[in-house]
Amino acid sequence: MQVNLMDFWPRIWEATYQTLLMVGISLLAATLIGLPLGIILVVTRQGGLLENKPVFNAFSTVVNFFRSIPFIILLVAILPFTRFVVGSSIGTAAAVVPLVIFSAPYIARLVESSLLEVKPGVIEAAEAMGASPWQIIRRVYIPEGLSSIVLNLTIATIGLVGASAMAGFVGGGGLGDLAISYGYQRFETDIMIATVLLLVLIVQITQTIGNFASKKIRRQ
Amino acid sequence: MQVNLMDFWPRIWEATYQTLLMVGISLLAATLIGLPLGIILVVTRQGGLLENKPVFNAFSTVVNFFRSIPFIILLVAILPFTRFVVGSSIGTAAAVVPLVIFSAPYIARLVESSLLEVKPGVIEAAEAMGASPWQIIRRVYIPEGLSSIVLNLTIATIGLVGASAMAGFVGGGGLGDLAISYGYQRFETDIMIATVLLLVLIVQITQTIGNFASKKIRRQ
Amino acid sequence: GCSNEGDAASEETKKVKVGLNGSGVPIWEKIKEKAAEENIEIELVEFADYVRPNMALADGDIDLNAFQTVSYFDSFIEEHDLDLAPIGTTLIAPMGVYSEKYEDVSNIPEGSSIALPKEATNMGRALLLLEQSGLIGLPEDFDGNGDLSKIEDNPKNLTFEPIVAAQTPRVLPDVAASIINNGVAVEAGFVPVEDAIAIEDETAQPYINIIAARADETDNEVYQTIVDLYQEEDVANHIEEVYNQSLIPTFVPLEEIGW
Amino acid sequence: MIQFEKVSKVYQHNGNDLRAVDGVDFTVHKGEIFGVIGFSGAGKSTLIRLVNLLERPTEGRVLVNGEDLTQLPKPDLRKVRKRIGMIFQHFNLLESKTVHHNVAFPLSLSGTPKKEVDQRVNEILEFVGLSDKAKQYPEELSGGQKQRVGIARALATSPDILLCDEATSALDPETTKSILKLLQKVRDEYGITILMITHEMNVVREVCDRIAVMESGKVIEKGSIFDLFSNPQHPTTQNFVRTVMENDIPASILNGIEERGASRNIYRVTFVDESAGQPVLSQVAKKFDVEVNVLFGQITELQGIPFGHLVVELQGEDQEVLRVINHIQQTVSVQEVTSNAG
Amino acid sequence: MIQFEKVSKVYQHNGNDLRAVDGVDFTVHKGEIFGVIGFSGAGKSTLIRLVNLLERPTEGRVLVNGEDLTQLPKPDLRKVRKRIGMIFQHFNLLESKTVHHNVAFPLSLSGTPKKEVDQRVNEILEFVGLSDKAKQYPEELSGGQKQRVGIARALATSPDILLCDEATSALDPETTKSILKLLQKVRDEYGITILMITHEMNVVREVCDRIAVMESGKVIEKGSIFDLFSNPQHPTTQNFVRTVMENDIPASILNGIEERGASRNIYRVTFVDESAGQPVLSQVAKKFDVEVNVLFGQITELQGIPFGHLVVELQGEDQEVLRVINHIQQTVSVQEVTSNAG
Ligand SMILES: Nc1ncnc2c1ncn2[C@@H]1O[C@H](COP(=O)(O)OP(=O)(O)OP(=O)(O)O)[C@@H](O)[C@H]1O
Ligand SMILES: Nc1ncnc2c1ncn2[C@@H]1O[C@H](COP(=O)(O)OP(=O)(O)OP(=O)(O)O)[C@@H](O)[C@H]1O
Ligand SMILES: [Mg+2]
Ligand SMILES: [Mg+2]
Repeated sequence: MQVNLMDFWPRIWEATYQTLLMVGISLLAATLIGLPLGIILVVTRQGGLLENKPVFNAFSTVVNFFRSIPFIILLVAILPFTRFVVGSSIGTAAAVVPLVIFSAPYIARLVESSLLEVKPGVIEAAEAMGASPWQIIRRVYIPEGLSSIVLNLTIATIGLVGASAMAGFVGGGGLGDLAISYGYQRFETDIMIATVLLLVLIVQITQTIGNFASKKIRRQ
Repeated sequence: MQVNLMDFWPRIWEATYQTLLMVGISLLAATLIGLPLGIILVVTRQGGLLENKPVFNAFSTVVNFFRSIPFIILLVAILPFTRFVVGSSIGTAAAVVPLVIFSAPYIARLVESSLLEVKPGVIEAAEAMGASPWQIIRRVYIPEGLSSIVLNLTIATIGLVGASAMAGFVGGGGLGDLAISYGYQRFETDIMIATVLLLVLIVQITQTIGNFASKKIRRQ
Repeated sequence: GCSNEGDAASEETKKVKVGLNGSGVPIWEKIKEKAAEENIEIELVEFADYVRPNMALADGDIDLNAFQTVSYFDSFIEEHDLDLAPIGTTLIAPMGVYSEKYEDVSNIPEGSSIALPKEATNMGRALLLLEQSGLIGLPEDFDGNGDLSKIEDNPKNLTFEPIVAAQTPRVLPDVAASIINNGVAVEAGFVPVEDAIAIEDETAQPYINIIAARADETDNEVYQTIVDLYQEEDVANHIEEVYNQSLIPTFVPLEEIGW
Repeated sequence: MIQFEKVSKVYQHNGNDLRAVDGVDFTVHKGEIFGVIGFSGAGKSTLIRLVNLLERPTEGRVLVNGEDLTQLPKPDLRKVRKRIGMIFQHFNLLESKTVHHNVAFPLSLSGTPKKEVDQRVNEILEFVGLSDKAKQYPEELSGGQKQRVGIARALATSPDILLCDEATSALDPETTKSILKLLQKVRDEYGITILMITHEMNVVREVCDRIAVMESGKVIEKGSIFDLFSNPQHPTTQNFVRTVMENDIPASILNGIEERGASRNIYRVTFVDESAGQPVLSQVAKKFDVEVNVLFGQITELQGIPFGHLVVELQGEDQEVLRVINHIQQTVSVQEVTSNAG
Repeated sequence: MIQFEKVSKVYQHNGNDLRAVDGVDFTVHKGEIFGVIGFSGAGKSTLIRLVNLLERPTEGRVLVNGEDLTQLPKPDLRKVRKRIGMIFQHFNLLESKTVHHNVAFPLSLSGTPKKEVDQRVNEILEFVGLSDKAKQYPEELSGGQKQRVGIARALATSPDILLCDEATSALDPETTKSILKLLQKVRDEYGITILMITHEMNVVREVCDRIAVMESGKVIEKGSIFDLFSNPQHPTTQNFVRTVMENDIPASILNGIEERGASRNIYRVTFVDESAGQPVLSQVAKKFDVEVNVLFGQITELQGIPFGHLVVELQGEDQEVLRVINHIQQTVSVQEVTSNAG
C-alpha cells in the first residue's frame, strides 16, 4: 500500500505538532512535579538540610515505584486517572498524563543527582546567614545546580521524545507513532526515514539549546 | 482463561532471571560504550581538554541520532547487526543488542553531565603536572566524578529495567514483558501485580545500592 | 538458528521453534504436549508485535509461525518479497464491534467516536467490519489493506481513534464503540458471539488464520506432523472450550485460501 | 558576647577519635576583638564554627549573648544567625551569582527592600575596593578579591557578632590594613563583637584586644595583646610573638661584632610605656664611660602602649658596664644576652 | 630560568578588555628565589599561570629554560611541565584521593615504581608535618593542612622550577618558616628556580633574592630585597615595605612626646651595613650637649646585611642639634621627621 504523497506532508506536520505538544506539556508538568521531588530527595537525605529518614524513604520508594512500572502497564493502570484529568483516555492529551507520571520520577532522580553536586560550602554559608531551608533551596540549591539541572533536563526531554512514541497506544499520534505505524508496521520506508529525520532534528535542536543554556549558566 | 498456578512461579522466576540477565549484560556493555562516549563528549567540547569541534559535533550528533530513534524502529533497523553479534534476532540475547544501542548514548549523556561537574581546578592541577589527557581522564575525571557517575548509572540501570520490558518485541522475555503479556494483553491482574512488585523490588535494591555506593565514594 | 536437520534419525528429538503473538498460547501449549509424544520438541517464542514473527521466520530465527490471517500474510510477503508459505489453516477469530452504550450499531449517533486497532493487520479488517455494519463506505477495490484515508463515505460523520489493539476494550467508556480483535475481546472477558453488537461474518475467508513456514520447507515431515496434530478433533474442542466458542477452528485445505 | 564553656568537638576517623577542640573555656565580651591563633590544624576553624552551630559541640556549651543555640527552635536559631556574620576561610561564594548579588544575599534573605540593598551593597563594595567588579562572577576574581567579597558579605547586614576565619589571609598588607581599620570602626561605632582567627601576628597586634593561643584543640594561653606579646609564657606563644617582635639577633650582626673583636657585653633592654619616652641610653653615654651601640631591636606600640626592646653592646670596662646596668635597671628591664639566643 | 618578554594577558569582560598582565618583562635566573608582590588583583596569579601555560599569553612570550612553551608539541610540553612544580592559591587537591595519593599523584604520573613513590611521599609528608593525616581525605583537613598537601605535591617530583602562588598564606608563622627553610634548602642543594607570589613581606624578606612589585598588571619596580627594602622608589613599594619595616611613629609615642612638651627635633636615622655596627648615638651623647631619646624603630638584617632605622628625639638647643646632625651625617643617613609621617 502506498501512501498518498498529498497526505504525506500534512500528516508529518501534524505528527510533529503532536510530538512537540506532548513533549512540551509533559516536560513542563513533569518538571513541576519532578523538581520538587528531587529537592525533597536531596534535603531529606542523611546529612541533608532537613534530614528526615522516614520522609526520604517514603519519597524514594514512591519514585522508585513509578520508575519500576513498564510504561504500558502504567498507562493502563492510570486510565481512570487520565480520564478524570483530561476527560478521555484517548488522544494526545490522554498521552500526556502517563508521560508525565512516567517522567516526573525520572526527572526527580536527575534533579537529585544535579543538586548533590552543589558544593556543601555554599549551603553552609547560607545556613550561617540564617537562611531558611526554603530560601536555601530557592536561592542556593537551584541557582547553583542550575547548569547541571538544565543539562539533565535536556537528557530527560530527549527521553520524553522517545517515550512519546508510545503515545500511539492511546491514539496520541506524534512522530514516533507515525514512524512505527507506517515505517515499521506498513514498511513505508519513506515515511519512516522522514519521521526519524525529523525526530533527529528535534533532538539535535533540544540538545543544542540545552548545551548552550547550561554553558551560559555555568560560565556566569 | 486462567493461568495455571503451577506455571505461575516458574514463569516469574524465569522472567526475573531474564530481566536480570538482560539488564546486567546491557548495563555492562552500554557502560563500556557509553562511558568512553561521555568522556569524549566532555574532553572534546569547547574549552575541553582535547577541544575539537568536529569530533565533538560528530559524536554529539551520533549520540543524539541514536537517542532520537524510537526503540522499536531501532530494534528493526539493527536486526542484521543483532544477528551478526548474537547469531539470532530473537530471544533474550537478541534483546540485549538493541538495549545496549539504546542505552549507551543515554549513558554517554549522563556520564557527560557528571563529568562536567568535576572542578576545573583539579583538571588544571593535573595539566600543570604534565599529565597526559588519558591520565587526566583516568586519574582525575573518573575518580573525581565517580560518585555522580554511579548515581547516574543507577538512574540508567533503572531506565534499562523499564526498557527491557520492550524485550517482548523480540521474544526476549523478562518481567516487563510478562507484565505486559499477561497484565496488559491478557488482563491477568494477578500476574501483573506480582511482576510489577518484583520489578519494584529490583529497582528499589538497585537504587539502594547506587545511593550507598555513591555516598561511600563521595564521603571518602 | 534453525535446528531441524530433515528426517535423518526419526527416534531423535526434533526441535521446532514456533513464533506466536500473545494470544493463541493456550492452544499451542496443548499442541506442544501432543508433539512431545511424537518426539517433537516445540519451543514457543512470543512476540509483542505483528511484524517480527514473519521477519524472524524468513530469517530462520524461528521455524514456523502461527499468529496471522492469510490476508495479512499474503500482503506482507508480497510487500517484503518473502519466500514464505502457509502449511495449514487453524481458526477464524472474528473481529467484533463492542459498545458499553449502544445495543445496536444503528443506534450509534452522529459524530460519535469509534476506537479501532491501529496495527496494519487489524485496521483494514476493522474498516471492512465497519463497512459491513453500514457505518462507512469503502472503495470497490479495497483489499483489506489501508488506513483511515481509504474511507470514502462517512454518513454519520464519525471520528476514528486508532489505538493499539490491546487498548481497544479499555477505552470503551470514552467512545461510542470499539472494534476489538477476537483474542483481545476474550482476554478482556467478553464472549464475542454474545457480547459484540456486530461481528465479522463467520466465513470471512481472508481471515482464516494459518501456520506459516519458509516456502522451501513446506514439505518438512515434522512441520506437517505439527499441522496434523493441530487439525485434530481434540484441539478443536480445546479451542472452543478455552475460548468460550469465540474462536472457530477452521481446518480447510490450502487451496481454499488461495494457496 | 560569646561564652565557650568546656567545649569539645570530636571527629571520628577510622574508629579513632580526633579531639579537634578540647575543653575550650573562655569568654569574648561584647565590643571586643578577640583573636585566636595557633598552628595549622590546632582546631581554630572548628572552634569558630561551633559558635554559629555549623558544628555541634560534642561536649560543653557555647553561649551567644547568653543563649545556648543548641536549645533554640530552628526559626529562632535562624534569627540569631542573621545577627552573626561569618567570613569563611574558603570564601564559600555563590558561583552562580555576581559579586553584587553575593553581597546582597544576606540582606535580601531578611527581605530588605531592593533600593536599600543596592545602596548598602554599593557602599560596602566601594569600601572593599570592588565597585568595578560588582557585575562579575566569583570565577573571574583573584583570590584576594574573592576574600573581599566574603568580607563584604559578612559585614553587609551590620551583624552584632562577626566570626572571621582567616579573613585577611589572601590579602596584601595594604588591603589588610584597610579592612582591619573598617573592623575597628564598626566595633567602635556599633559595639560589634569580633572573634577572629588568624595566623598573621601583625593583624593580631594591630587589631585584637585579647587573644587565645590554641594547640591541639586546647587553649594553652590567653590574655591581652600586651601581656602576651611582652611576656609570652608558653613556648608556642613565644614562637608566634617572635615572628613580629624579632628577638633573635641576626647572624650578620653577630658576625659583625665578632669581626670587630668587640667585647661581648651585650644586653637586651626592654622599654615599656613610660620608660620608652626617656632618653635612657643617651644618659648612660653621658654619665658613664661606655659607648652604647644599638645592635638590633625594635620599638613600637602595642594597644596604644609604647613597647620595645633594643639589643645593645656596651663598649667599655667591665666594671663600668656593671655600673651602667645597675643604673638603668631602675627605669628599664635589662637582660644579658648570651650566645645568639634572645 | 624563566624569561618574561613583554608578556600581556587580556581577559574579555562584557566587551571590555581587562589587561590582567600588562607588558611584563623580567628574568628569573636559575637557582634564584624570585618574589612577586602586589595588591590583590594586581595580576600576580595570572602572571605565574603564564609560566606553565595554564594561561596563554595574549602578547609577548614566556621562555622557560630558553624554550617558548607555546611552540612545543603537546608531549614535549608535558615533559617540560613535569619539571615545573606548582602550588596553587586554592590548593586544587583531588577530593577523591587521600593525602598520600594526592602527593603521590605527580610521581605516579611519570610511572615511578610504587615502592619509591611511597618512600618519597612518606618522606615529604613527614616534612610538612602531615604523616598522621596520610590516609585522610582533603575534606577532613584544615585549611593549612590542605595547603601543606599542595606544597608536598609540588615538591614531590623534585622539580627544576617551582611556582608558588601564595603557598604559605594559610599557614601559621612557624609552619611557614619551616616551609621556607625547606625551599631554601632545595634551592641550595638542587639549584631549583622559584617564582613565588606572596603578600607576606616577612616571607619575602626571609627567602627571596629579588622581587618585582606589580600593580594593575604592570611591574612597577623590581630589584634585590635589600634595594627595595632599604630604598623603595614607588609609593606602592614603600607601602609594602612599611608593613615589615615600621616607619610610622605610633600615635601613643607621639602623644607621649607632646605631653612632655618636648622639643620637636625628631629625626630618622638610617643605618646600613657598617654603620649599624658603630655606636653613633652614644658618641653623639658624649660629644654634644644633647640627650638622644630613641622613640621608635627597628634594626634587623636584610639578605645578611644589617639594616635598620631609629627615630630619635634630640633633646637640646636647636643649634646644638644642628651640629649633631652635621656630625652624624658623615656615617649614617639622617632625615627630619615632620608631622607624624615617616
Ligand atoms: N577569568 C577571568 N575573567 C575576567 N577577569 C579575570 C579572570 N581571571 C582574573 N581576572 C582579573 O584579572 C585580575 C588579576 O587577577 P589575578 O588573579 O592575577 O590577581 P592576583 O594578583 O593574583 O590577586 P590576589 O592577590 O588577590 O590573588 C583581577 O582583576 C581579576 O579580576
Ligand atoms: N571532617 C573532619 N573529619 C576529621 N577530621 C577533621 C575534620 N575537620 C577537621 N578535622 C581535623 O580537625 C583538626 C582541626 O581542624 P581545624 O580546621 O579546626 O584547624 P585550624 O586550626 O583551622 O587549622 P588551619 O589554620 O590550618 O586552618 C585538624 O587536625 C583536622 O584534620
Ligand atoms: Mg582553619
Ligand atoms: Mg592570586
